[in-house]
Amino acid sequence: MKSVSVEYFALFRDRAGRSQEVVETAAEDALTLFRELEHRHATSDPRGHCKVAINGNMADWSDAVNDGDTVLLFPPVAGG
Amino acid sequence: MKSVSVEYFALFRDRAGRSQEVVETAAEDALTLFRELEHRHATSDPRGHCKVAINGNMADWSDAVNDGDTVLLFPPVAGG
Amino acid sequence: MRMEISDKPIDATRLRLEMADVTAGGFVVFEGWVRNHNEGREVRALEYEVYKPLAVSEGERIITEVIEQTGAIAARAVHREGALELGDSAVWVGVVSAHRDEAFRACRQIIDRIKVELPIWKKEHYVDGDSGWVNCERCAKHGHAHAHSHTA
Amino acid sequence: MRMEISDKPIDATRLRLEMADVTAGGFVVFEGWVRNHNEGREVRALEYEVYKPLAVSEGERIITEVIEQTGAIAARAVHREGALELGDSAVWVGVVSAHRDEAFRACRQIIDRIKVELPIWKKEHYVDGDSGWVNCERCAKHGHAHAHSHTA
Repeated sequence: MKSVSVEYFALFRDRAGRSQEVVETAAEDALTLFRELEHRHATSDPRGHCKVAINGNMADWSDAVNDGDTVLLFPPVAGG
Repeated sequence: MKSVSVEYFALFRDRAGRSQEVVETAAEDALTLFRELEHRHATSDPRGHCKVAINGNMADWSDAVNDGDTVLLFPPVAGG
Repeated sequence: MRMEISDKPIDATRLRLEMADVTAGGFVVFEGWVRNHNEGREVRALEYEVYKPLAVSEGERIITEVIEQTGAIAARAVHREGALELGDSAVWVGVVSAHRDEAFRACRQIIDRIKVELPIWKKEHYVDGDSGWVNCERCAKHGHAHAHSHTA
Repeated sequence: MRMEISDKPIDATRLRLEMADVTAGGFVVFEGWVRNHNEGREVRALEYEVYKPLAVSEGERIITEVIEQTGAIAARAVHREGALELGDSAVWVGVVSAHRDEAFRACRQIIDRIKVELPIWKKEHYVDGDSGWVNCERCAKHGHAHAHSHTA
């Protein structure tokens, strides 16, 4: 098991009732971690419209999640 | 023969050495009149890039020219 | 920085002056204004949440890529964060170029990409008292107890 | 009037404020600036000759047609006449619309048509002392004693 800091934004934060938490996970990649946290963000599949950043950089859902990482979960964006 | 007031603009005025003159002509249409005045504006064929206005409105080169008309001869435009 | 996130009103006059360039023949600006309706609902105000570090770095990347692809001379963009009122400018994108075609294309590409690539979220407050995150329904395919409602 | 010919500097700040509209979500502006070079020659200044009655009426017609075709909410254009210096704004076109696509398309169509349909002529003054009407060579296919020269 690894320890990962997860941050929720906008709609995800409202749904999760928190902006940040540390989770213990065995997830190998961001997509698996996202699905483990469905009880927080209430979204079954992030691909297409949601985004993820790991340790300050935009990432792919297939990117590895390592012990100590900070993972930012972004619901669909709507700038402009 | 009819009497037509002709006005020259920009390059045409510079070439003609005048901004306006009254000409006596038998020309039936604007294109024929334009060609009769080639010694003024130095352009053999106006179609495509030059424009003509008759009595205050944009006109076609095939439009009739009548006694007393005012004909404005516009070299290729370059706004903007 | 060519990409700016601001919690103050956008000063279009100052931005225009700062882009002045005697080698440039064309200047195209896009502004997105807060309007009083969206998808059939009356809007009273809105707020933007921005994850600033990545909004700025992704915005810089977009501007660099678009300038390279279009041949424009320079481009800048400003996006608001926080609370906005009707009529406020939410986003400003300006591009200067030698000829107008590059400026039109670059400005359009930058605003199109800002809207879908930057971590920015918009919450609308409606005249009927309801509020909601815009476009979130694209992601949330199934219902959830905490989900807000778009209908009052 | 939505089409204006002006012998005074274009006041982009005032024009922008006058187009404010809380039903509009997108605002696109094009400005044409006097640049210091054209077709390989160093430009010092330029002047526009405008046949005002038809420039205004044709401009109004263009704006009406483009608004109809694109569905934009409103559009305005201002073109300078007389002497201009480097960096001056020679033309300003602003369009507001519900969504950005109409505003971009309408603004582009209006400036494209202003450049080829209005009776406006541009004379460039070059750093080398020469001057010439821009684009006249498209019309004048043969030489003439009175023809100006584009090369010094």
